[in-house]
Amino acid sequence: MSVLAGFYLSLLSLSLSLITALIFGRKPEVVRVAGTLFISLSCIFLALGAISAITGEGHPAEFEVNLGIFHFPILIDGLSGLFLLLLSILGLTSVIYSSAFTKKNEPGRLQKYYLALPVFIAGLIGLLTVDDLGLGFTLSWQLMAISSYFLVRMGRPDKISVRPARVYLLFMEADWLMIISSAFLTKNYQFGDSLAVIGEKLAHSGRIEILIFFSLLLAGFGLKAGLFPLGQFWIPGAYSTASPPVSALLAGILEKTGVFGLIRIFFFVAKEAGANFNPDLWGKVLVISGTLTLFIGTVQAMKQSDYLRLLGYSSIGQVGYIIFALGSSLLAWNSGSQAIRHLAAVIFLGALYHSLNHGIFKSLLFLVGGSLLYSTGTRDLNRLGGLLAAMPVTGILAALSSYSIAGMPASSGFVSKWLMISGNFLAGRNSLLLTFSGIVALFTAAFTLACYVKFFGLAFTSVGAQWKIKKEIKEVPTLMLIPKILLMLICLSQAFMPLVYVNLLSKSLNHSEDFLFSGMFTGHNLTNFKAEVLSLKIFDGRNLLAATGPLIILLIIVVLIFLARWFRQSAGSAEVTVPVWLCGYQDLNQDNIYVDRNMFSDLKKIFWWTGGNKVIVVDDEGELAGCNAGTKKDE
Amino acid sequence: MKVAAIFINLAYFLLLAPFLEGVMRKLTARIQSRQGPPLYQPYLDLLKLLGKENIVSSKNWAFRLAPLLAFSSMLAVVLLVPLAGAENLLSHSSDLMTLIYLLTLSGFSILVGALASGNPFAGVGASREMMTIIMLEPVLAMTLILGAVKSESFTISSALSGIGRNHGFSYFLMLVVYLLALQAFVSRQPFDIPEAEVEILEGPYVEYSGPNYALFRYTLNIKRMFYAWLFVVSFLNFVPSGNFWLKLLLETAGILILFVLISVIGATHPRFRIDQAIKYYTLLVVLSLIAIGLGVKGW
Amino acid sequence: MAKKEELRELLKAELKDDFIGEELAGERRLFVDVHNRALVKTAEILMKQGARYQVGVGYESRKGGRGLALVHTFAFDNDALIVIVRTFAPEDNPEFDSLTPIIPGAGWSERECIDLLGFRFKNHPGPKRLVLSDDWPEGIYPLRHDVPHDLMPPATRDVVFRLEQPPPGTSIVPFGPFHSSLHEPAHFSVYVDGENIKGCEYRGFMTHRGIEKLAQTELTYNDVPFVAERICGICGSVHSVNYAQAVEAAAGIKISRRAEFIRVVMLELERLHSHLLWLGVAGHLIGFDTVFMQAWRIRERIMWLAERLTGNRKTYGMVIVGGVRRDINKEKAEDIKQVLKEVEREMLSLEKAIINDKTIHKRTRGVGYLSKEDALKWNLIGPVARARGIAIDARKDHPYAAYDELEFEVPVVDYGDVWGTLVVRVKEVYEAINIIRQCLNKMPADGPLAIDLDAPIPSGRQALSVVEAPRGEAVHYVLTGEENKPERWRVRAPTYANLQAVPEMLMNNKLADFPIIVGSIDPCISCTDRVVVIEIGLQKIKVMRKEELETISRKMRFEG
Amino acid sequence: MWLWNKLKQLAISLRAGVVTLHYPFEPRPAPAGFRGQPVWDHTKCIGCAGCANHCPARTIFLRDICQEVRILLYDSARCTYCGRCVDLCPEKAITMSDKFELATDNRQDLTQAIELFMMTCQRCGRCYDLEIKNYIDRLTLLGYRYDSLEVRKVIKKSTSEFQPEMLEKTATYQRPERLEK
Repeated sequence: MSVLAGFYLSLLSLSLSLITALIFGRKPEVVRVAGTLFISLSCIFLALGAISAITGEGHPAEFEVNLGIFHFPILIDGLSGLFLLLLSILGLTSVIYSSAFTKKNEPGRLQKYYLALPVFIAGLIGLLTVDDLGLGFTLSWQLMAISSYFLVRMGRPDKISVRPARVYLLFMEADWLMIISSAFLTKNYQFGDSLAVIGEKLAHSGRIEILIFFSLLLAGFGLKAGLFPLGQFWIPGAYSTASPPVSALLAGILEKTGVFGLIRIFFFVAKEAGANFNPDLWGKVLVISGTLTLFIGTVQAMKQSDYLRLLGYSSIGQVGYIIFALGSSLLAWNSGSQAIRHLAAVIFLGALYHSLNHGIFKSLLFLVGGSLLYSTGTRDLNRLGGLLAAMPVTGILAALSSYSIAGMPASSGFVSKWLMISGNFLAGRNSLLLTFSGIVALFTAAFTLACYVKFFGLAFTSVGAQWKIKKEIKEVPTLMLIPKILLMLICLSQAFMPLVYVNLLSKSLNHSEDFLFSGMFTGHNLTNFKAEVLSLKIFDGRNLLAATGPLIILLIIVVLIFLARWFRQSAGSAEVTVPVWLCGYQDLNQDNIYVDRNMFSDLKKIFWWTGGNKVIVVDDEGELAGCNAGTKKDE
Repeated sequence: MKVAAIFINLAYFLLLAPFLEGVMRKLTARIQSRQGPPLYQPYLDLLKLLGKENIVSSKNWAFRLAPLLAFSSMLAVVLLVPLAGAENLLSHSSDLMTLIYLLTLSGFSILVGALASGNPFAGVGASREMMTIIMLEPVLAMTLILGAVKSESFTISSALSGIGRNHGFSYFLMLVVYLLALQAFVSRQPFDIPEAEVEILEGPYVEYSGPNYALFRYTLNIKRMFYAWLFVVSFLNFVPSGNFWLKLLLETAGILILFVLISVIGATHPRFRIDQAIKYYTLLVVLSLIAIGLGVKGW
Repeated sequence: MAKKEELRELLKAELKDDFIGEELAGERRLFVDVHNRALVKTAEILMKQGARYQVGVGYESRKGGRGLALVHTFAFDNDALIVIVRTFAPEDNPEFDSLTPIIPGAGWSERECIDLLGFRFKNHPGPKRLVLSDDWPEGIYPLRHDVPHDLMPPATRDVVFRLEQPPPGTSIVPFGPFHSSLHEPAHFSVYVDGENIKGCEYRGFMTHRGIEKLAQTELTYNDVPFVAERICGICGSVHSVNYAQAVEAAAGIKISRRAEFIRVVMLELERLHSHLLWLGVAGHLIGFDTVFMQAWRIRERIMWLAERLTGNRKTYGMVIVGGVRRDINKEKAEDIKQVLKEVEREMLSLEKAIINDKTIHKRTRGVGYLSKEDALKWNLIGPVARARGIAIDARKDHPYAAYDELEFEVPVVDYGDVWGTLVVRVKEVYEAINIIRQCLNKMPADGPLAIDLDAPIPSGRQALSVVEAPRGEAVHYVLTGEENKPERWRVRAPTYANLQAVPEMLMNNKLADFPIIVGSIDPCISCTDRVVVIEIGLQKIKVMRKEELETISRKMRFEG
Repeated sequence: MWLWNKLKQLAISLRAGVVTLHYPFEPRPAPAGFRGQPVWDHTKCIGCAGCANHCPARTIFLRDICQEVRILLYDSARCTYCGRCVDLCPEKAITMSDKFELATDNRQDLTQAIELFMMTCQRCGRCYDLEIKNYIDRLTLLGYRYDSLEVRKVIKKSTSEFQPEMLEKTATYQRPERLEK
């Protein structure tokens, strides 16, 4: 299927779903089934189109849309294809998940939900395809912003979600203003100029104008991606109040459109801007802001008790990794040496890989969070524990996705972080900034681990839910499991078949024109130098064993686990089950279990300055539970 | 040879690690004016634990998987390292990142097991263990990265030999930092805070017994030996590579000397509190950052 | 003795009709009987005069028709005087006014009376069960005369003690009864917020052995010292000496001076080894096992010395009513001097090595802080009080045995924390060595070890004796009875007073400091509990096999 | 400063050397005057029951099992080793041995039983009974004010708790041997 066919068919399906939702508002079943079908269909079409864009059947689809007097350029190249593919996967899983998740919604809310969702997806498609900073951009941005405002606002039946939704809309609109104004401040800007044209015009602008242009866009797209301190304003509130399938989309792809924008600006427009663009300065800015974001976002995530907020803060941190890698690849690119330029490409690849990975596992985590919410009705980690028995499938999925996002070896997070961080270290061995930021990134990996040990450990393995949740906890319906399993499979494939994805990424970049690193990603170019610099030869397509590096580590661990299992059973000791031992007087109960707010208390105190100390848990029962996680001094 | 090296690695660490604990216990006993258990006591302890009932207080699989994962990831670490400078078949499928993350994985599985047990003491221990990992991982990482920076390579063997390449300021600073952090790496006094027997009853391991606990003990023994070995090969790497067995012998001697140091320090210090320890670790992190900075500048 | 007269006149004038009577006693004691309704007033008067509350004792009088009696004792430490206030209530309505609102330290004594005698207290802030086990049936009061000493109510399973709810935002970490920082069974339900302690509830008396009941029903006057010695594993002599002094005071017996000196030697040897033991335990509790081993190595010399002097390492069995059982002759005195010399030398070098150790300061300074005012409020005693600037020591304030003839210092510091208690105890070690040397020099060369008790001890007499144990002042109250045995014998171990203030000391400290803070009062839980029921003649001893033990330990706790 | 302190600590430790014993293999004899397990000499015992009546832990039992045989049973499982019996014995028939390693898996090892042949009273035909013929009169008890007979009747007698099953034959069972001529 050609790119355009997919594009149009998917938009058509979206409008069909919109229309059914409008007409059959009184019949919730029809709305839900039709909405799910049409949106899924649209996602499938979109995926097909995106794949052809990546594989570059023909050339990038570049054309103009005419709406009477208004017209705007559309560009669907490999890069957009990549993000569109991510969008289609997440859209598909979210919408299937929603069909079960929204069962409890009353008809009116359901109709609104299915009205807003296709518009939101259409807006996102627009954002990833329009190639200007004028009308097309405004149109898709507003579609996205307003529909997602409603989606966030509909996250909860009560009034609590109104404020975060308004904050969200406010920031989106401010963001829009920033981005639009950046274009207007460009010299000789004509309404409707495509990005390439803007870039060329920048090449003839003054330094101040360029500075303003890039700063505004960095702030604009950074806000959307969640750059520190901008992301903190809206992300936690919006993600924790929107319904989790929507949060999955917000974290999985809406944030990535910010990343997409940054890549477009700093790696495409910048090339057009030529000598006027200072990669050293902007690389440093990106590295510093990315490092700050990844550190602070993750530390803040560690302090949260509301697991949806935790996921929200943590996605700020993960986007920080991507931005840090983008910056560091710019810097490496700028260093001049050919070998280090190759490393720049590797780091860039890592950033893209991490975007994909993060999109997948963060959506998965949000869907897991949604399942928790669905089954237990609470967002408070202090009240959960021991759900592994009640929700085994969700538990395993949570374990694997936590494992992935923490970047443990032989997981998708490991591959992308490995690409980014080791590339960064090798490229930056002579640069203090790169080395230190790499160290911070490694350091933060431990914080990420802490977040997710806490999330998985306290929600699924520990004890507590049996006393603190009044209703019976059951595994979620199959329709909510299927999308999660689908995402998990993708996540696993990302971990164990990095070669496939690296090829996919290289292809998509090869089919993007006007790219700063263009030419670096041809297979031949990459394989040649890899073996010398990087030990883990995941690029080496000729060597099948080497192509599956993480798989070897997995294999080692699995073999050793069997060895350990043999060792454990070598003496044939019997297993005896006893209750938990509490020094002999008390039995385990709701008062003496170790709950979330106690975790890492001293560390929280040390890192009080990173903010996010106010632990807010808005529970479904409406109560507002809040306490301070880490203040400087004990009162 | 490359295949045989895998088994040599495995055998070296598996066989020697409990003995080193025996050395440590004997030395500690001597400092405390006691007879102390015989050197082979840790082997007997492991055998005894293996034969005991496996008491399980939690029904979920995370509790049972944790000791296996901790043990296997620690073994994976020692499989990947170049013992006595000899790389093995598996060394090539990994690099420093893998090593660091595998070490973290071992700690991570202890945490998961601790949280799975549902015991509040294990909870306190897990929380402390995680804080220690967060603060100490960078120190270890930076030691290795110093090697990577100096050798301009990210492979394990070149990074390890790279640290001692030129004995500049960065080398000495990092050496001091590593020694200061060593007690914490091997979790002995004053930094055995996550396990603190008197307050939280061995913390994360409180619900583990029998074979499960044997696995954790073994993991801990190997971990201690690994950190001592790491110090010997990366900082005391004066012997030019020659005979494999001679080199192995020298490394073993180095490890033994380091264990004497660990025992002496461990026996002459009270346990710190976690808040005090975190401040101390922060200092170490800052110092090692400086060392890295010096290393990057080529000093 | 002006103070005694002054107080008597004051009480007479203030209480008027409510002042029922007084009892003749030695010059350092004032026994008064007051009317039930005037109890709080009396306490207020005495507290205003600068008294320190010691202990409350309840008993059922066997004859005389006065029903149930409640005794409160107040010490005037500066005037070497102890005032014992007794009041009565009829058997059918044993209601008293509670002193706890004005004296928090009285809380436990009163709760004990509720448990053991069925008293009721008006205005008691927390009249929860204290001494009796959770499944002890309501309405059976063990210290009443109609309850046999070997009564064993059937165990029930589903009765649990209502522990308090933790304050919001905190969760409970349960410490004990079996916890490695507690060497004896007791339960602390510690409320933590992260690693910070935000409060604690104590549930103890798990080793209540019913020793007092035993002494009142089964044993004769001279059997009791051997049981009293086993109240505590560390300061056994303190209790036997204390008991013997109380009985001697009640009977009006004066023992030989030589016996008194020998008692002092044994008491000080006990203090010496107790403080060294504490130093070791403190080292262990902060994870410094080398201090533990070295302190105990030094202590071992004293244990061996005690073995040579008395025939046993710990339970000396030296004391009987009327004197002591074994002599300290020239040879043994030389032995003692030799050992003391070595211990002093070793102690000096140990002190030098640890007193400036920054790592130890880190774990002890500012930990478990309690101000002097709080310490006074809670009536803290012993090294715990002396570390908070309160100079009390029963050896100086209420001299007994041969202490009036001995010169010694009472070390007082005002750190107010765990470190303070360490310093005080280390200094006391040297003082103890000094005292023993003086004893050996000043001891009369001859005199009977023990005197014959010819006449029966008259019944109905009260006596109160105090002895400064290593942990603080131990109080024994004896009411003599018929049939060659005491009618009421009440033991107030030092830990009983200090333990009540532990929740206050724990407040806002770190969880990691819990062991050392509890350890800083040198808790002697069995002393406090006074109490494994000695089942005389119960021959049904069964060899427990592993399965049975497991069944008991697991099923009893968890399946119920 | 820190190092100096640590060195001092090490010096103390090392100067002391190893002080713990290689215990079970290297016995440590008890000093003179040690109060170990009491031992009865049945040749001296007159069956007066002074020890039984004044044992604080009530671990000594006496019972007449027939006209002429009286049994003394000592149960060291509950003994507190106070040595009160040794003090009181008028015939010095009890001594405190230096035996302190008493752990056993057989409860019988902890008991001592003595069978005593008692004289029959020429007048009443019963063997000497402590309730009637008071051998305690012969005791010279320092610090002990012995009870009047009336008082002692009130005190619960440990002898009433005696159980014949405890009299199984053991290695420690002592009975008078026929005097060799």
